[in-house]
Amino acid sequence: MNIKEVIAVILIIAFFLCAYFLFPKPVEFSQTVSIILTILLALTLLVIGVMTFMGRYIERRVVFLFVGIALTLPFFMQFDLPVPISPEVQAAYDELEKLPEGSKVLAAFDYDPPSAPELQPMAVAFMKYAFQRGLKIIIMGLWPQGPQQADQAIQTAFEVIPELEDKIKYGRDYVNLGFQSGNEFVILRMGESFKAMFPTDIYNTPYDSIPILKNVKNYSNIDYCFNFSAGKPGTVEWVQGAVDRFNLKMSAGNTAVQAPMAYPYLQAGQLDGLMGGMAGGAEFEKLTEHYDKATVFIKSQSFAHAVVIVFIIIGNVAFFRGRRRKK
Amino acid sequence: MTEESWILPNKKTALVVLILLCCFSYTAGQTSDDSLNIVKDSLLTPPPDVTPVMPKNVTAEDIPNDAGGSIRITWDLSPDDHVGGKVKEYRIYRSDQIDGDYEEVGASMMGQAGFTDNSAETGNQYFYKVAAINYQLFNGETVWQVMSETDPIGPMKSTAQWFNMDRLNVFIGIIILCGSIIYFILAAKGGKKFYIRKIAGIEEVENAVGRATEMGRSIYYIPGINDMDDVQTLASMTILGKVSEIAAQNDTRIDVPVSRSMVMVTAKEIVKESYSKVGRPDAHQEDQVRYLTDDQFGYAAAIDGLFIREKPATIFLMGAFFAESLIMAETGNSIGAIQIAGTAMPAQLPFFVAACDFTLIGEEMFAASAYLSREPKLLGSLKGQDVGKAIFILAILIGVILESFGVDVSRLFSVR
Amino acid sequence: MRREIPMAITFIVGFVFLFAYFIPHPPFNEFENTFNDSFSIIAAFAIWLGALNLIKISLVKIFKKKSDVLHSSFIVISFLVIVFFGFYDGIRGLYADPVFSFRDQGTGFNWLYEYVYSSLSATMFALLAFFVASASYRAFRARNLEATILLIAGILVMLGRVPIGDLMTGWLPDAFQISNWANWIMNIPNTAGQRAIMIGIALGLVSTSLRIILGLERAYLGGD
Amino acid sequence: MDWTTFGVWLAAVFTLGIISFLYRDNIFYKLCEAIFVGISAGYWLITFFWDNLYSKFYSQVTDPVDPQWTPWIGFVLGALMLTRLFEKIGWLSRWPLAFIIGATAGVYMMFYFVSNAMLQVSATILPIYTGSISGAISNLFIIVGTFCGLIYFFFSKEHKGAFGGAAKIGIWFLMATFGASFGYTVMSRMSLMLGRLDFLFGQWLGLIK
Repeated sequence: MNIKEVIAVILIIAFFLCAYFLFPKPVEFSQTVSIILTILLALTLLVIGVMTFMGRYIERRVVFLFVGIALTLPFFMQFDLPVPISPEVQAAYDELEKLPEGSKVLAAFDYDPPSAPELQPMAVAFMKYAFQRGLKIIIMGLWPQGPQQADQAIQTAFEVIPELEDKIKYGRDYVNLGFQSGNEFVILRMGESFKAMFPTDIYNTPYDSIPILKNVKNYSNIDYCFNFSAGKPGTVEWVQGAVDRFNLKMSAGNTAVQAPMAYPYLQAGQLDGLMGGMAGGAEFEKLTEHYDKATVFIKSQSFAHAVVIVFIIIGNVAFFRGRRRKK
Repeated sequence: MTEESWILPNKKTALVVLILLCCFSYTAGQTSDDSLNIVKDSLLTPPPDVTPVMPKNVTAEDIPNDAGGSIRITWDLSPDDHVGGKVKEYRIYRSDQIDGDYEEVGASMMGQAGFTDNSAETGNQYFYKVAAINYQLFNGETVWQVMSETDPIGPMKSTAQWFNMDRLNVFIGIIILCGSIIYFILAAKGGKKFYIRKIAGIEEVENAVGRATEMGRSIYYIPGINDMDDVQTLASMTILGKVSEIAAQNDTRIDVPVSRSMVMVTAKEIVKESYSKVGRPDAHQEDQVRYLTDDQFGYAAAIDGLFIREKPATIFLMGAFFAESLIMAETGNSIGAIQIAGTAMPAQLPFFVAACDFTLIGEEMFAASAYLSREPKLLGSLKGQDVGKAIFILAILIGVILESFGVDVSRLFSVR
Repeated sequence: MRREIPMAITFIVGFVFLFAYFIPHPPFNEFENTFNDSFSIIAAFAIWLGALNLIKISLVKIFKKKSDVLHSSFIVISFLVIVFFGFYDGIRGLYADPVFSFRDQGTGFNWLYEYVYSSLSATMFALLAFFVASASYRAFRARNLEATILLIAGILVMLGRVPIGDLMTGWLPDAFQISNWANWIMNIPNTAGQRAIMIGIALGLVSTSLRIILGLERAYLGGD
Repeated sequence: MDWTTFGVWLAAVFTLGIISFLYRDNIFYKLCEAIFVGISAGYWLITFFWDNLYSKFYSQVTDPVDPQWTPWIGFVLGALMLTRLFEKIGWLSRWPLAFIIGATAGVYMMFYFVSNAMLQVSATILPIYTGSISGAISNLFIIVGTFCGLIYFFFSKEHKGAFGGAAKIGIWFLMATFGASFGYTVMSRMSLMLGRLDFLFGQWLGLIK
């Protein structure tokens, strides 16, 4: 460690301590400051581009730095971005709209806290929408932390619309069956019997004494399924195990990285609708008129995308420059 | 009458008025009691003409191609089944004797013309009745309910089948595919030679190992993060067998940090065997294969640390990878190692293509161990796979043409 | 015998499970489930082998090789701490009324999970934000036709899936809107490519599985 | 300072420790990594113990109403797995492995053959003209793309002539797929960091709403 690095570390620690104890909260930039900062960011990138053109290449840590800045700044900025609705999100929403009040919807939460930034906004919007529409929700998870994420989503929905908390009763309007290990085999076995896989709910209430589960034996008693998936087991397993074998109707919210794999199923009609990543979340928030995290995050996301694209261009400048040299 | 007389009536009128009042209040009391009863009655007894017409054509059939235990009951909707109509739901009753006690086994919402009874015991005979129900709710309680139920139908038994006819097409498909693979394996065994094209990633394996030998550094082999219950991990293990043999021949250390205990057990066997196969069992060290953690990112963090500190010259990433693929591949790239990757995870392929020197795409990874072994039998199986591919390609071509002329052929490949 | 019996087991079990797919009759319909449960139980035994291996290698480093002492001792200590809480909370939960699970709110195990494990895991995952940027900076270069196709598809999808794309082309007719292009790429060429890869994988997987069942690939058995 | 506040501070320290790896490998990251490895190995050991061994074996075989016998299969095979710990009988651990490998090969062969091959072929058999030109072009692209992509994977024929041309088009489609997946993933990955930044600046420092 050289002296510069020591100073940098001390400065970083000092910054965080100041931020914790001294800064006014929350910090918000005015519109002018926001614009100035955006222009500054753009100018620095331009300078890097020019330098690359002159033959001075940057190392990857510079890319890291700019991505970090692009992700952080919009948190504090004030501006709005339009969010157009893509057909697959619209389809998911339309299918939900078609369900009559009192329909039983199976909500499978197959993700954990690391993937929550992408999926939690969707889950919150979904829960809020379902409760307002009077859909009956049966929650389960193939990932150990999934059911807890569902609980969090419900809590957030109650915080957003306090009157829901009085209207919605556990056991009558929704139930959390908890986690069951066994991946796709759980899905298959639920085709015969839910109870075999979930003898009790998450609070150890026996399956048969939960009102909402009366007459729910297997998928044939479920009107719709919604899956929030961050990997395996997830949407692919649900499609293969439940949709293909038991004719369950289903839409899914996926992390953006999972989404491309789900597209073939969407195209083949095995999935009705699909919400991919933060953008899908923001679109769903717009459709359900619940503006929350995804709507905020999508701004940072846009900035970061722009920065990545600029760096791809800079990379190509470097590449073509190098090739001309060789010739 | 004056106003005063109203205010101060004489005794006679007062008496009359009193009597009249008593009579009135008595009758009034009478009528109010009566009217309450009438209101109550009107709630308790259904108004006339609310009884729905019962559903018709009730049928029950054993669900085919299953393990038994399910009977499907279907009916034609009651003519009263429409929005605002007299049918609220259908209830299904079951008994094991035609005139026995019928108990409810489930209900379907209005508009639904079927119900699957999954609680039937295989082999028992049952009779079913379907009832169209209309009811009135008041403060969440049913105040009245009327129904008209059908005559019982049956007897019906559910049975279990020994072959799922719905999957006949899959059966034929897998028999053809396995048949052609086995045929070409046998043909290769009999001495027939097949042309197998070059696959860049696999061709480079020996060079990559050679590079590590030249540089005097080690090789890292990462078998993905899934357990032995993933065929990709099995494929990765067979490739490890070949790679560690080459490494043992070149006297280059191969390190296999794994994230699953059973993979550790298997990899230990494989690496040990490779060293003794090339006659250098003494060069094998017990800690070449080591377990880190079952956790996806814990494993990635540890692998990153190992890459940065040990600086291997060559890295193999073969098996089932998820998000950690790029964390590892980028770190591997930053230390300048030659990287050969292979996975059947479509979502991770782009990152390997971007960050590694060579990538085996899906099927190519499964072909790698056969290719590396150069054993004719195994190469024969690749030829057999190609036949399968050719059949699928032909099926798509012919199917598209037929489908364009309105013949439904895609059904032949769909599976329930 | 050390190789023959396992090979026979693989052969028999492989074929039985293969054909069980076509037989709905009990007990074959339960085979997949039985396998899955058995696998979970075997894995629960096997993980002790892994954990012991990790601890052994760390202890050897600390006491014999005297290298990486700090690093290795942190591994051992943090492992022991969470294992202690896992058993302590789990057993306590079994005898409590009402029964609770080791991962419920309020247990020491859950605290470790929430503040230590989760934050480490989520941050490690989040590093991808940076790696994906540097990988695209390096890899998305128009080296040749194939690379250029990759580059164009990537940029269109990247732009089309966030509002910037719409800011750029929102005023144009539908056919020129970048988000529509992105959707088209996702739905059409992406589907086609994914499908080819998926069908190929299925064939490769069937062939590999068959070679394993037939005992042609038996590296996993090791030596005699 | 209560346990939650302490936890948040600790989480923040770990978050920064892992991020510091981006600059270069350092002692701070190395310690975070060690803690991560230890904690996560223990986490899964415990999870496997309670979720698998306890719930799927012990609870099932000791169920007072309906005790199961099938979990004993796993128990016996699992116990054989532990013979690895003893040099002399270590070879017995190959039996459970052989069982797992055989079953995996058998089960997944069908799983993938159906979902990845049969159903995808079924979905690709599309009528070319369905009433709109754009629909026809889309269908044609899917059919040609899948067709050429499969040609690329042929092992036993040299990529030459018309066959080679089709394989080439196949590569173009694969590249478009990779580009699209990559582009989509960039988005996904950015969101992950947003989650951490939300934690640092929101939950920890309280700078954002």
